[in-house]
Amino acid sequence: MQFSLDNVAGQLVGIVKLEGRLDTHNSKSFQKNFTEWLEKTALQVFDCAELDFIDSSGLGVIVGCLRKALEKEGDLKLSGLNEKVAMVFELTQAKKLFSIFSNSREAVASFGNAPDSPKKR
Amino acid sequence: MKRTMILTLPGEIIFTRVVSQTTCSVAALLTGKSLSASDGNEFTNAFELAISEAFTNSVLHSACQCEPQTITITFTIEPRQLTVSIHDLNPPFSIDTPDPDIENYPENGYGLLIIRKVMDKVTYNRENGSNIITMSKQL
Amino acid sequence: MIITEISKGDVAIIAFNGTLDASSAPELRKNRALNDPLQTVVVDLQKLDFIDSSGLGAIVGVARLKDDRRFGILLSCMNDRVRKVFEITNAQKLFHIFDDTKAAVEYGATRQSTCK
Amino acid sequence: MKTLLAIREQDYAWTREAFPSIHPLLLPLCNKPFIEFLIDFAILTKSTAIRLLSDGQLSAVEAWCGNGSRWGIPVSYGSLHDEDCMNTLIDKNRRFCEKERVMVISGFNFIRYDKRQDYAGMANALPDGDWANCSGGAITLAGSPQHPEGRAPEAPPVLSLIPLDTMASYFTTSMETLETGADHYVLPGYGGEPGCAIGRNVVISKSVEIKKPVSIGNNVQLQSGSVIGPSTIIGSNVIIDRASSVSSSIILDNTYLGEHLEVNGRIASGNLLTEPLSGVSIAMEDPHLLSGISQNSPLRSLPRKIVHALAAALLLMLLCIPYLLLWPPLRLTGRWKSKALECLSSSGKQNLTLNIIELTPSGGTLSALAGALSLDRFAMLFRVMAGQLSLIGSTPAEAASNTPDLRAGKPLYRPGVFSYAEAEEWPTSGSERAIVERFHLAHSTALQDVTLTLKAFFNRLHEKSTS
Repeated sequence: MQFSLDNVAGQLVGIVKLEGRLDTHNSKSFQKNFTEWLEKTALQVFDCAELDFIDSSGLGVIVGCLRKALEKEGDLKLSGLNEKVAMVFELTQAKKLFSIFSNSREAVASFGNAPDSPKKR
Repeated sequence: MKRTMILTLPGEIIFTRVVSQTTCSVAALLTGKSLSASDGNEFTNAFELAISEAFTNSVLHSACQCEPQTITITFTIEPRQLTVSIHDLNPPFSIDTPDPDIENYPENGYGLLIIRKVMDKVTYNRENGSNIITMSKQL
Repeated sequence: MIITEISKGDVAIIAFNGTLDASSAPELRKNRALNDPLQTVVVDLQKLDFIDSSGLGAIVGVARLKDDRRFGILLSCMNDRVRKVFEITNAQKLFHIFDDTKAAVEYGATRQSTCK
Repeated sequence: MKTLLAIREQDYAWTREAFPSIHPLLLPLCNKPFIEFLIDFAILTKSTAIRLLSDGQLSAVEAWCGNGSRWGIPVSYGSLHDEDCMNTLIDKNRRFCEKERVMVISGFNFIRYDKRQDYAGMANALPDGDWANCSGGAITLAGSPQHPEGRAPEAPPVLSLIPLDTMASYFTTSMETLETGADHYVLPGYGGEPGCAIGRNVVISKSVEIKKPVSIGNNVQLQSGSVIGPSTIIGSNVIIDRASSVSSSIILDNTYLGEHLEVNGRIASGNLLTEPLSGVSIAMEDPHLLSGISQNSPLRSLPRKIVHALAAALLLMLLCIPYLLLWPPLRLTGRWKSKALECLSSSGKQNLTLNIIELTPSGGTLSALAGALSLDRFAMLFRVMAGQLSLIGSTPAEAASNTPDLRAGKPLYRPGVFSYAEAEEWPTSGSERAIVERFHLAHSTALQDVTLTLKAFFNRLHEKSTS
């Protein structure tokens, strides 16, 4: 899981690159890292291009990260979901909570234009 | 109610037919159909075939062909299920044999495959020097 | 089990009658037509009412010795019980099976002319 | 006219891995097995007999179709080889064909026809050759037409073949059958209004919404707030849990769909959810996944083991007196036999040996009373206290049994002294039991478990004392 920062129209955006699996074993440690990264900026993008598998606890963690980002008046956007991961989001209707982009560049750029309306819970 | 019946006989190939037709009649007790072995009843046919295989294996694999050893067959008759077990004093063997590779015309190895396919459950265990293969099928 | 010779010629016909299991399987070895590698034989199974793995093994064994394995032995008039044993063991992939003996003989004859 | 169905194994090989537990020829299209559509079509052409030819194993199909008495047409079975051409096929079934006109339906294809049109006249009038064909096979006529003077109907009846060669073609064909099915084909199920066929023993909770066209099988439970349809096919032994929505999808037999889930354009079979066009599939076994992400009320996390252990202790105290009174006489007279059984544990790591007590049923009032009070499970209650078993859960699965979905470590398996199926008066045989157990495992809280245990206890009491 690498973390990097980017600057879009004067706003700092955090980009987290997820790799391999996010499941019961590593979801707790991921959550801890995320709270640190959130200190730097409340605007986050999860680049899931390399994420091959996610189970429900992984999904629960990502929804938790969104909630934390929203509490800090920020947002969490996702990009590059493969078909299997997308199916899990669709099945559990979690897809409705996130704005999802095909690649991380678009997701980061989207923070540049008009401020997003707050996501419906 | 549960009834048991025990058949003890010498392990000789000429008894194969005796054993399979007896089993067929016992199976017919459950189905209540006519005793004739050739009626299309799938339940009795399955037992007639499975017991013929198991008995033949027991006879052919006996340690010494010198004088035939006795084979004991126990029938456990329940309203909806028949269980048949065969005890013999042969050396141990495994029932998870691979299916015969049909392409090169194998002459044997079909027996256990047939038993596994026509019976619901087949188990093998070894108790004080004797093999016990148990097969059961539900009506 | 009784083996009866119905007819000789390019394609011989023999019939099995009764049960084919471990006790009757050795009789197949005694039949001249079955064991002649060059003779095509149609086996009429109409009156065979029981077969187990030893019987099946004997038939497969005889077919194996034929010069032309896939067409040396043709089977006809199998009843459902016998067919199920062939099906369970996939042995039906090894034989051409007909529901009419005459059709099997004609098929055997055409095979003879083409493959001689 | 006679019909030969010649379907080779490699024609339907893809279904073996996509739907491992169903014989390809019995794969349901809408709510009817594939083979029945072919039988119906043969009857439409006034065939007097059908023979199904295969190069593989037909035992499952033979068990389903039998001798065809259900449709009033004799059905028989035969074998065929890869290299058999049309003439050889007919030669091999000469006695069956009896010099009559023969229709050979070859390949694993769906026949698109309309039961209201006349196919018999056409079948007899057409010359030999293909009546219809597609990449996967054909409907071929052989043997000179019987009454050449029989007029073919002016407008030839609609007839086409769709190859069922991929998951996508299976999905689109099923959907089309559902939408046009009612008038084109003979479909089972009570169709109160068009586009809505419902089977037997279907429980629909009050706030369920059903949008036509929909087809629902037998033994189905639609829990409150679920939305079914449009264009949805649900098989038999299926539970759709609360607030889940299913649209333009197929839910095959023996499937449990959890809460708050959205299934759109998918095929769900057992634990697998598949996207038909791409073939991508995910396992739906994860309990949280099944209960949706927005549903994590604190009550659920009450330590289940403690509640189960307390309830087990209570039951032990209640039953110890009858146990001490009844056990010795039964044991001495040999009517109390115990048999060791190797079962999978919920963690799946090391197996669990339980000794299952067998009371001889004809053992008179004493053993009937012992059975009624579930004394045969008395000893197992100690296992609950030790945390090895839960008080109520799944029926312990034999370690030797190779039932795939109970493999070690599967979250939806928790062996119990009593089983949820016993609490529910639900059929306690194989797949039906698994469905209701999976439903409760993913669903019931520790406190609900206690009430379900009492229900199971009294069901056994009632069942044992009346039988």
